[in-house]
Amino acid sequence: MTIVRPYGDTTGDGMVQVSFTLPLVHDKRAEGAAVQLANKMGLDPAMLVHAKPMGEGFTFFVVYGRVNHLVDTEKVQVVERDFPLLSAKEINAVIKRRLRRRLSVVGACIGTDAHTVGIDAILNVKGIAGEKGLEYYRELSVTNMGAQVSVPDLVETARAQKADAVLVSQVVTQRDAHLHNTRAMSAAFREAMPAGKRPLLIVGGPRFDELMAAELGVDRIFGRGTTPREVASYLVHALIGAPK
Amino acid sequence: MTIVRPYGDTTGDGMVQVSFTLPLVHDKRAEGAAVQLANKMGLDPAMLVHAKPMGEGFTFFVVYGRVNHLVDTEKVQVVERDFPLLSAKEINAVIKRRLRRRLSVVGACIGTDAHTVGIDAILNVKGIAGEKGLEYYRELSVTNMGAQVSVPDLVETARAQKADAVLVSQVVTQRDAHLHNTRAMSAAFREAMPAGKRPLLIVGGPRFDELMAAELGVDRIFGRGTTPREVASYLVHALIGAPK
Amino acid sequence: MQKLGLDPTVVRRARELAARAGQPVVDLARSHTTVSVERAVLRLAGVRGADSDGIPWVNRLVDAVVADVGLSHGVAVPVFDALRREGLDDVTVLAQKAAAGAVRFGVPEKKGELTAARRAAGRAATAGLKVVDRRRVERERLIKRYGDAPRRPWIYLIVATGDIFEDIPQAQAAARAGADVIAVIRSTGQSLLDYVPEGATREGFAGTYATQENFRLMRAALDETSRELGRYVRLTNYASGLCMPEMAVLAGLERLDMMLNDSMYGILFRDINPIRTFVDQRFSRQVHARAGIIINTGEDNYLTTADAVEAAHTVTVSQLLNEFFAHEAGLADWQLGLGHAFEINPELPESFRLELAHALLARELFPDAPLKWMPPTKHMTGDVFRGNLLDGFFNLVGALTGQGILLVGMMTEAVVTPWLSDRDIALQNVRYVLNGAGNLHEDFVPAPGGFIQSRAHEVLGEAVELLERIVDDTLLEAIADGTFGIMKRPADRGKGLDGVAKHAEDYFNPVTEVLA
Amino acid sequence: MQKLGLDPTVVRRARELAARAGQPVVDLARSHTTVSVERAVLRLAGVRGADSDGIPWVNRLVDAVVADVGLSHGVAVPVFDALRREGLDDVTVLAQKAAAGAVRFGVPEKKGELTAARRAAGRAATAGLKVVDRRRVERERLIKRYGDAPRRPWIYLIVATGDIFEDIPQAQAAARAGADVIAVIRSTGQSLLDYVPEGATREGFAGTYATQENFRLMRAALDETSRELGRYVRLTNYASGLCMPEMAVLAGLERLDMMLNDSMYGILFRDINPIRTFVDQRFSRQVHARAGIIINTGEDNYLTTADAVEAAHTVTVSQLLNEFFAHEAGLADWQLGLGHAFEINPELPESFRLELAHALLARELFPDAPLKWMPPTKHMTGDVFRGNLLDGFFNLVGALTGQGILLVGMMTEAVVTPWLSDRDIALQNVRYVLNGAGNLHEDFVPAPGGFIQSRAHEVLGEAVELLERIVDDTLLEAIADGTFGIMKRPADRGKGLDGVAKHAEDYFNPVTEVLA
Ligand code: B12
Ligand code: B12
Ligand SMILES: Cc1ncc(COP(=O)(O)O)c(C=O)c1O
Ligand SMILES: Cc1ncc(COP(=O)(O)O)c(C=O)c1O
Repeated sequence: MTIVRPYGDTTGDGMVQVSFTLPLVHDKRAEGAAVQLANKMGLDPAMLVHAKPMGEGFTFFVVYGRVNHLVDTEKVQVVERDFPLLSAKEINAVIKRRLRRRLSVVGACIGTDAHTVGIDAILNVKGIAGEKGLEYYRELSVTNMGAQVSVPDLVETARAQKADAVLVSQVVTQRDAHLHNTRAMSAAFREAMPAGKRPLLIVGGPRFDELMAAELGVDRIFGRGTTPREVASYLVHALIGAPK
Repeated sequence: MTIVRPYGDTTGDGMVQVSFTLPLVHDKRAEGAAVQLANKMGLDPAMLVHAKPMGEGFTFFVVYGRVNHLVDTEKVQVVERDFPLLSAKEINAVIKRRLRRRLSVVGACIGTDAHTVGIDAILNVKGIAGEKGLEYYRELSVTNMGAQVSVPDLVETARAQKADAVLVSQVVTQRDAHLHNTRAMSAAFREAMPAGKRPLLIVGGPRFDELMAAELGVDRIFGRGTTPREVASYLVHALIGAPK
Repeated sequence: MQKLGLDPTVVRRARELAARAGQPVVDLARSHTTVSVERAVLRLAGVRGADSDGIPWVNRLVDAVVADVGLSHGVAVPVFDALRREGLDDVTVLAQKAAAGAVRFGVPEKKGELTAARRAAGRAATAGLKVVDRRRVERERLIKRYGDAPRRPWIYLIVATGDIFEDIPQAQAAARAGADVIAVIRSTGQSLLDYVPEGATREGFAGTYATQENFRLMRAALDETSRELGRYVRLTNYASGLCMPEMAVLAGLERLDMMLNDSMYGILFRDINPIRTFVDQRFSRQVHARAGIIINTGEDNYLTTADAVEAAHTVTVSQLLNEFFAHEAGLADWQLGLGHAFEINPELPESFRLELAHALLARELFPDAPLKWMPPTKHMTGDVFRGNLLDGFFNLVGALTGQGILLVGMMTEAVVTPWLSDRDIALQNVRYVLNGAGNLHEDFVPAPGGFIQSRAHEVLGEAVELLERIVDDTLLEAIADGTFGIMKRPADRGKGLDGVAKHAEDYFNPVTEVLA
Repeated sequence: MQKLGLDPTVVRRARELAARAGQPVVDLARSHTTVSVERAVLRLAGVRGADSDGIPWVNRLVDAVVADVGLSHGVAVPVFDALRREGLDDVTVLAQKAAAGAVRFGVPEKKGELTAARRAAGRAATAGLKVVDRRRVERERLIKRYGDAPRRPWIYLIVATGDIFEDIPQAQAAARAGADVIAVIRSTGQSLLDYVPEGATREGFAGTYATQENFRLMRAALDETSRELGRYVRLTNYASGLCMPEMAVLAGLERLDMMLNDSMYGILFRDINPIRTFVDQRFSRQVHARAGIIINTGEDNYLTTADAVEAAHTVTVSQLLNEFFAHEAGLADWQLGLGHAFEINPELPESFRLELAHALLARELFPDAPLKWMPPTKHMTGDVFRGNLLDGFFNLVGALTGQGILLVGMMTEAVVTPWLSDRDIALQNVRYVLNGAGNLHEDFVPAPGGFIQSRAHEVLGEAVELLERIVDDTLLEAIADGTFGIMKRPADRGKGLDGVAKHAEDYFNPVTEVLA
C-alpha cells in the first residue's frame, strides 16, 4: 500500500486525536480558536471534546477529528539500515581478518549532559535488550569516558586512543542542547584533524532526527531503541566494508 | 491578543501533542510515515515519541512537536449568545405579559437514539448544574415525549400541543446519525406546516457543531454543557423578543 | 474469605423478600405468551429465512396464525396441525404459503389431531433443542481443546463498527490482544424491531444488527482465532429488546457463549412494555439455561441515569431479583453475570472506597456468580488522559473484589465508539493492573466497622427496606414509580404490549414443555 | 500502626551499622575543608556580588587567600586579619582589592592579632547566621499567618523553563493549582561550576541557574501567592554540586524551605570527588539544620541506573547513611526528606505490591521523617496515556504508605520537561487519588507473612548484609565499587578534589564554631 490514512475504527476514516494549550481564557471564543487551529492542522470536522481552564489565561483542549491529509509511504524519508546486521562472531571475525588489529572506539556523553545510561547501554558489557555492549566484542577496544565530557577532552582522548570511531550521546534536548553540542563536537574534530585521519563520528540519543547527520557534520545518527549490535555492524560496514 | 500559538511551557513555543493509528506494520518506514503525517499537520519539528504495533498491520503513534500555524482569535467563528440570559422570574413575567398564554414546548429524543439524560436535563424539574429544567417555569407548558420518538409522532404531537417550540436531542453521532435525523425532522416540519405556523426548531446534543443550524434546517443548536436557563432565555428571545 | 462481615440473617431475608417480590411476575410470565416467544418456538422448530422485504418467515407465519386464531393457544398446535393438513414437512414452506394467504389456521377440535399436532410440534422443537445441546457440548469440547481464559476476571471487549466485516477483524485483533470475551454491539434501533433481520449486515448506528448469519460468521472467526491462540474466546450479543426470546434461540443455535439479558433493562431503557418483557425474559432464560449460556444483567445502566451513591441499593435489589428470576428459569449460579458498575462521581470524597464497598457487597452477596463489572461511563469526559486513569482505578476495584467479568473501559468513552487504539491502550491498562496488583486482595482487609464495611451494611439495609416496600406495592408498581434508574414505566404502557396474550386453557408450547 | 512487623533488633542493628559505616566519613569531613565551605563562610560574613566577568567576589577572595597561605587554615582569619590591616570594614571591598592584587594574606603570628581576627570573623559570621535565623522565624510566622499545606503528602511540583521570568508565573500557576512545594530546576551544567552565578538569569538547559537573586525573586513571588491562597507555599532548590555549602547559605539567607541535599548524589551522578562531597555535605547540612530547612535526599536516582528490585536494599542502606550524616550534622527527623521512588519495571509481576513493600519499609524504618516519594521516570515512555496511569498508581502507593512529600509525576516524563498542561493533568491525577482513596490505608493490611511483609523483611535483611560489608570495607571503597546506582567512583578521582584541604592545626571556621 502506498497511500494510507489514519485509522480510528474503519478503513479510511482518517481519525486522529490532538491536545494542546492556548494562552486564552476559557470561553466560547477560545473553543472556537481551538477548532480553528485543529482545522488548520487539517482536521475537518474537528470535534472539540474537552476544554479545561488552567491558571490564569490558559485553556487546555482535546480535539478529535478526521484529518484530510494522505500519507504516501513511498515518499517517506527514513534512514534505513543500509548495512547487514552481523552477529558478534562475524563482527569479531571480520575485524580480525580484514583490519588485523583491534578497532578502537571512544565513547562519551558531552557537554553538561549527564545521562550515561544510553551510551553505557551501547558500550558496557551489560548492554541492553538482551544484547551485550561493545566492550564484549573481543576485537573492539572501548574507552568509555562517561558523562559531562568537554569537547577538547574528547578530541584529546580520541587522538590518544587512535580512535577509529567516536561515539557521542546526547539526551538533554531542551533548547536544542543536543544539536549545539553535536555541532561543536564535529567542528572541533574537523579543526583538529585532517579529513583522512578523522575518526568516524557517531551520535545517538532518543530525540535525534536520524536524517540530520550531514547537517550536524557527523557520519551517522542513532535514535531511540538502538542496540549495540546495530552499532557494531555499522562500524564494520563503515570502516571495513562488507564481510566476505 | 488576536494572534496566538499553542503553549507548551514558553510563550510562542507552539507545542502540541498528537496521536493516531496508521494501517502499517511497525517499522522504520511506518515511523517515517507518522512523521510525514505530523509534518503535513504542520508539526515541524515533529518528535515521534511512541510507536506501538497493534494487531496485524497497525501501529499507534504519539507525536509531539511545534506547530507552525497561527490562531487568529479575530477570525474565530462561534455562535455567541446573542440574547440576554434571563432569570426564571423574568422569563415567566415576559411570557405572561407579552404572550398572555403559556408557551408550549414539545421535547423528544428522535430516531433510534435512546439517550434521554440530556433532554431530561433541559426539560425535567430536576434540571442540571443547579438549574431547574423548563417544567419548573410556571409559564411554560412542557411535553416530554421521551426517547426513540419517530418524526411523524413528533410532528403530530407538536401539532396537538400547538407547540411554539420543538426541542430535539441527539446524542448518538456514529455515521452522522444525528445529522440525518435532524435533517429528516426539519424536512418533515417544513412539509407538514406552512412557514408562519411552524414551531421554532431547536436541536441539542454533545457533538453538534453549533454553526450548522442553517444547514440542518433548524433555528438553533445547543451543544455540550447547555443549561435550561439558556434555552428558556433563547425561547423568550426568539418567540417574544426583548423583555421590556 | 468474607471481608464485610455481612449478617447471614439479613442476607437470607433479602433473598426471601426478592422471591416474594418476584413471584407475582413469574406467575404472570407463566400464564402469558408473546409473539416473540412463539416465533422463538418456530425458530427452534425449523422455520428459517425471510421474504423479499427482509421480514422473516417466522413473523409472517405467526402473524397469519394470530390473524386466524389469536395468540392465546400458542402457535405450535395451529402450525403443526396445518402442516399435516397441507401435507407438508417443511415449516418454512408452510410459512411461505401462509404468507400468500393460502393456509388457514385453527386449533383442531379432535383429540387425535390435537395430540398429533402437539407431538409433531414437540418432535420439531426437540430437534431444535438438540442442535442447541450439540452446540453446548461443542463449546465444552473446544474449551477443553483450546484451553479456557487464563484467569479471572475474564477480559471483555466491545466491537461496534456498524459493519460485520469490519467487526470481524477488529474482534480477532481484540482477542489476540488479550480479550477473553468479545461483545458485538448491535445497532441503536434493533431492540425496537419486532423481528430479527436476516443475513450478514454492513449497516447500523453504533453497531450492526444481530442476525443469525452475523452470529455464525463471528463465532466462526473467533473459533479460528481461538485455535490460533490456544484459548477459547467467548462471544456475546444481546438477548433483549422485542425479540429477546428469538435472540436467545439464535444464540443457542450458533454457540454464542454469553448474552446480555436483563429482567428489566428493556422496560426501563427501551420503554418496552413490562409484561411483554417479563414474559419474554422468562422464556429467553429457559433457553439460555439449556444452552449453557452465561447471562449478563444490566444493573450498571441504572447508574447512568440515577446517582451511583443514592441508588446503590437499587442495584442490589435488582441483582437479587435477577437472581431469583434466573434461578426460577433454570439458570445455575455460574451462569449469572450480575451487573454493577464504577459510576460514582470521582469528585466525591472517598469515591474509590465507596466503589470498593459496593463491589465487595455484590461479590459477597453472590459468591458463586461471575459478576460483570462495568467501567465508568457517566463521569467520563473528553479528557482522555483522566479517562485512562479512572479506568485504571476501575480495574483495580475489579481485581481487589474478585469480579468475574471485566468489561474493559475506554478512555474515549465520552467521545466515540472504541477505536482500535483505544482498545489497545485499555488492555494495556488492564494488564498492568492485573499483573502488578492482581493479588493485592490478599492485603485488602476492610477495617472492622470501618468506612467500607459500614457502607456495605448500609446499602444492604437500604436494599432490604426497598424490597419490603416492593413486596407491599408489587414490583410492577415500583417500576411504574421510577424506582430503577429513575425511569417511570407503568405496566399498561410501552412498546409491544399488543404482542402479549394470556394463555388460553389449551395453551401449548413444545419448548417450555421440555424446558420447564 | 506498624504493618510490616519489622524486628526492632534488626532495625537497631541496621542503624548501628550505618553509624559505624558513616563515622570514618564524618571524621574526614570534620578534618577537612573545601573552597566552597570557605566561600560559604565568607558569604555569611557579608561578601556579596561578582566581578564584571560574573565571577563572584567570594571566589576571587578565596583564590587570593589560597594563593598566599593555602586553604588549610581556613580563610576567615587571613581575611579578617587583612581587613583590619587594610583598615576596611566591608569584606566585599577587601575582595575587590585582593582581586586587584593589592592585598597580601597571612595567618597573624601574634596571639592578639589572631584573636582579634577570629573575633571579627565570628562577629561577621554570626551576623550572617542572624539573618538566617530571622528567615526561619519569618517562615514560621508566615506559616502561622497564611496557614500550612492542608494535608500530607505535600504536593511537590517542578518548574524548569530555563528562564526565571517564565519560571515565576509557572510556579505561581502551579501553586494555585494545588502545589504545596515548588522546585525550581537548575541548568544541567550548574553543579560542575565552582562558583555560584549572580543575578537574575534567563538561560540554561532544562532549568535556569540557581542564584541568590533568583532565589529572592521566586520566594517573593511565592510569598505573594501564599498570601493570595491563604497557604504557605514552600520553595525548593538544590544544595548539591561543587557549591553545595554556598547553596545552603544562600537558601538560608533567602528563606528557601527545602533543599535537595544528598550525601552521595554529587559523587555518583556528577562525578564529583567523594572527599569534596562529604566535606561540603556536612557543612551544608549544619547550615540547613540552623535554617530550619528540610533536606531531600536522592536515593530515587539510584533506581534510574540500577534495577529497582535488585537494588532496593541499596536505597535502604543509603537512607540509613543519609539519616546518620544528617543527625550528626544537627538535623532533626522532621527535616529528613529521605528519597525513594516508584521505579520498578511495570511489566514485572506483582510490581505494584513490590512498590508497596518498599515504600512501606521506608515509612516504618523512618517513622518521623517526611519521606520524599518520587514518581516513575525510568519506565516512562512516550506513551503518555500509560504514563498518566502509572503516575496514578504511584500516587496510590504514596497515599497507602503515608509518604510525606509527593513529587508529582508527569505523563510526559520521557518526552519533555513539564508543560503547563502536564502539571494540570498530573495534579488532577493526584487530587483524584488522594480524594477518592486517601484513607484507603485504613483497609490496607499486608497479610501476615504474605508477599508484602516478606519482601520488606527480605530487603531489610539485604540492607543489613550490605551494611556489614561496608563496615568491613569502608564506605569509600563501596562507592568506588559501584554499590550505589552502579556508578563506580574511586575516592581519588572526580571533580573538585583540588579544592579540598586537610585542616591545619590552627584551622578556624567561625561558622562551624557556632554550629557545631
Ligand atoms: C535516568 C535519567 C536521569 C538520571 C541519569 C543517570 C545516568 N547516569 O544516566 C538522573 C537522575 C541523574 C537524571 C538527571 C537529570 N535529568 Co534525566 N532522565 C532520566 C530518564 C528517566 C531516563 C533516561 C534513560 O536512562 N533512558 C534509557 C536509555 C537506555 O535510553 P536512551 O538514553 O534513549 O539511549 C538509547 C538510545 O537513545 C540510543 N543512544 C543513546 N545515546 C547513544 C549514543 C550512541 C553513540 C548511540 C549509537 C546510541 C545512543 O541507544 C540507547 C539504547 O537503546 C529520562 C526520562 C525518560 N524516561 O526517558 C530523564 C530525562 C532524560 N532527564 C531530563 C532532565 C531534564 C534531567 C535533569 C536536567 C533534571 C534535573 N532535575 O536536574 C537532570 C540533570 C541531568 C544532566 N546534567 O544531564 C529530561 C530531559 C528533557 C529534555 N528532552 O531535554 C528527561 C527526558 C526527563 C524529563 N522529562 O524532564 N536523569
Ligand atoms: C448514559 C448513557 C447511556 C444510557 C442512556 C440512558 C438514558 N436514559 O439516557 C444507556 C446505558 C441506556 C446507554 C445506551 C447506549 N449508548 Co450510551 N452513553 C451514555 C453516556 C455514558 C452518558 C450520556 C449522558 O447521559 N450524558 C449526560 C447529559 C446530561 O449530557 P448530554 O447528553 O450531552 O446533554 C447535554 C447537552 O448535550 C445538551 N443537550 C442534549 N440534548 C439536548 C437537546 C436540546 C433541545 C438542548 C437544548 C440541549 C441538549 O444539554 C444537556 C445538558 O447540558 C455516554 C458517554 C458519555 N460519558 O458521554 C454514552 C454514549 C452517548 N452512548 C453511546 C452508545 C453507542 C450507546 C449504545 C448504542 C451502546 C450499546 N452498547 O448498545 C446504547 C444504545 C443507546 C441508544 N439506542 O441510543 C455512545 C455514542 C457514540 C457516538 N458518538 O455515536 C457514547 C458516547 C458512549 C461510547 N463512547 O460508546 N447510554
Ligand atoms: C442488559 C442490557 N441489555 C441490552 C443492552 C443494549 O442492547 P439493546 O438496546 O440493543 O437491546 C444493554 C446495554 O448496555 C444492556 O446492559
Ligand atoms: C539529591 C539530588 N541532588 C541534586 C539533583 C540535581 O541537581 P544538580 O545536578 O543540578 O545538582 C538531584 C536530581 O534530581 C537530586 O536528586
